Amino acid sequence: MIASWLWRRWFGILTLKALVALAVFGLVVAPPDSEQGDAARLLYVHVPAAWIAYLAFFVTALASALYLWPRTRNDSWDHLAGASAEFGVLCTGLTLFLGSVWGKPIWGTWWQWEARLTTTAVLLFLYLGYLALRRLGGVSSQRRNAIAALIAFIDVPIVHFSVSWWTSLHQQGSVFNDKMDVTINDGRMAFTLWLGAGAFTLLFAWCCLGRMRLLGIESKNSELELEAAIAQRTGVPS
Amino acid sequence: MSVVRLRNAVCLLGRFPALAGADLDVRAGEIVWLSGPNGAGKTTLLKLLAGLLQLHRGTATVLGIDLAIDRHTHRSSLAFAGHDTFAYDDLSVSENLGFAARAVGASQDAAANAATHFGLDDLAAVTHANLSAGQRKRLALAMAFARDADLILLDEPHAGLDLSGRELLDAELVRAATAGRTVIYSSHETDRAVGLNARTVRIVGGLAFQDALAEQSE
Amino acid sequence: MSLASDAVLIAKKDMRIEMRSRIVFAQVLPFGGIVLLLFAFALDTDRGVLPIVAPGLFWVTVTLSALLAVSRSFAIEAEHGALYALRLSGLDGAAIFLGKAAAIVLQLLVLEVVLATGVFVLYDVHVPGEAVLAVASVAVAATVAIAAIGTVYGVLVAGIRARETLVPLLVLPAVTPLLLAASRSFEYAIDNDLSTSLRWGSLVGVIASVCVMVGVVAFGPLLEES
Amino acid sequence: MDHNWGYVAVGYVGTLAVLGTYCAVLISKLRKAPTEKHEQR
Repeated sequence: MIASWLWRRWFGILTLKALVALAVFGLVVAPPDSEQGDAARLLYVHVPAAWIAYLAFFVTALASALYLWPRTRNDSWDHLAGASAEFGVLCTGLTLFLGSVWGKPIWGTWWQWEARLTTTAVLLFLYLGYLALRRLGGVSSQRRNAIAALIAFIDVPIVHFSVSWWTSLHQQGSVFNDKMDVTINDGRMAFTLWLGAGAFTLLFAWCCLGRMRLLGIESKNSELELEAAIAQRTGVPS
Repeated sequence: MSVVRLRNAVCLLGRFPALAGADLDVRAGEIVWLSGPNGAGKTTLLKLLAGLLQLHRGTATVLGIDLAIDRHTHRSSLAFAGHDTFAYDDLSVSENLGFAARAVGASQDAAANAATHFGLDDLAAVTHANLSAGQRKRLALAMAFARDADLILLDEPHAGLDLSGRELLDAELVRAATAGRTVIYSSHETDRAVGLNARTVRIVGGLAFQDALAEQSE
Repeated sequence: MSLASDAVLIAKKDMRIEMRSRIVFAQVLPFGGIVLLLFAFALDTDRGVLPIVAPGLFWVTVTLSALLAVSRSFAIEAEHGALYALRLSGLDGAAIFLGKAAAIVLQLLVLEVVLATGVFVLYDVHVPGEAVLAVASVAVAATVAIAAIGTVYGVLVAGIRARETLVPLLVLPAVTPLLLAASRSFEYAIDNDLSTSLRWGSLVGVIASVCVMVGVVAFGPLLEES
Repeated sequence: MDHNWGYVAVGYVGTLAVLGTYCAVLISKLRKAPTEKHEQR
């Protein structure tokens, strides 16, 4: 079910081209925003990173559920859950970093207790915990990890809801412009945003496939090691 | 009737094949003695039979239940005592026994009887933390025997017991076997097996070597 | 045996062990007290700030204490392999979860009463008379949620090395929405804005029910992997 | 609006650095992994 090496090379080149195109469109082709000026160019990486972060955690939850379901149980689902969560954490960190860098010129501050930013920050730690759990391994860790991923995913809407309720109650009277929204009134801006979403999705898919392949090789190798260990253990009965 | 049937059973501890393709057959009412050097896989075998470890490969049927599919159902008809006592330090002997019996749905009478059989009556109020190693062993065995089980799995039950404790234990094992229960225990004590009329299964290198006589009679 | 009586059996056992060992009452409770003091030092003796931030500090202190209570709750099971016995007993995972969580709730409620007294004295907080009932019920709901989350993650890592360091990393992000809601509810109660306080309180209630449901479903399978 | 370019540059370069490092590590690990040998065996 894992694609061949040739296909992934072709796929990788396509991803690379999309990312280069994104940089060109984001930095050169798209016009500066009427209010925010050139700072709005961060939109084209910030929003795709955030989108992929959420998509990745959704994929992790879905793959974990498919692993837990007896009929669809397959180690590949566990590998996908891990690969996706890893890239998701990367993108979550990136989203926070870009939000910060964008917030400084627009809000005048690196950090704002804004709902989406705060939710993303909590998500980062939620899934860092999940990755830490995965790293520890264990005898039958896949089922445990899958359950942990589902519990974390249940927490996502709760975090989002409580945080947005909190910030909406507290932000009246804020001295900052609490909107980071850019008015997309230009076709080139809209296209660049879609290009960004597409390029990041491709990169996400490529990284996931690569990471899954790596995890697949690792588990195959450990299966071979087990074979050798059994032979060694049983080969010399006294 | 076959109580235990293992074929090419592989069981992992981490990545180490503690059981590396073991075959084992045990019939109802048998007392089976697992002998073998340290690290041979005796504890893993007992834990696998109890459903505490996952079967990695091969087949394992215990009390008619396929462990590859279901590691839960057969637990209600088995008793297990391991290296750990499964007891709580801050609870007394009678409290530990009472909790263990309630947890498995056994009567308090059964718990009291088990305490008497293992000579624990004088220690009823002593907490587990204040027991000697041998007394803890007796408590662990009494907790296991409080359950009305078809299959009794004991991991080195003789270790740490004094002579009277061993005799009490052996009497319980014989009683269990005559009542039609099956006992599988591991031990390094060669002399104990003779009095019990136990069948010997040697565990070496993650494999089980069954007694030649027993195999012929099959 | 029924789910309820099995849960009571487990809870009674845990409470009896606590009454004997007094680990939570003799160690975790003083820990919570010193944390309250440290917050006051950290914020200087500016008495104007403390009453305002008191609800948040209270719930942070409770959460940190809860981490210790959870770790104790699973330490007693791990000490002599009692988790094996629980798995072999045939008790329903849901019953074990409810019992262990209930014992933690009881211990935390005692701790909260003491800490709340400390907050009144040290932080100069006044709760209006009519808000006392609301505050108390929100506290109970929040405690149920914290105990449920802690119990689930406690069994999740029960079989893992380095579990002492992993539990806080897993539990703290998971309790953030709860901490937020409970702190806001307390704040509004102190400000005598009961309706807003109860809106946040109902969010606490919703979170608590979700946490308990997750625990009831997930504890059994997680116990198997421990 | 000129000073905003600094932030934009930091954002884009930072993104490139993070994603580039991840992909580079991934590719090097995939190169090193002895897949084909095992598959042929």
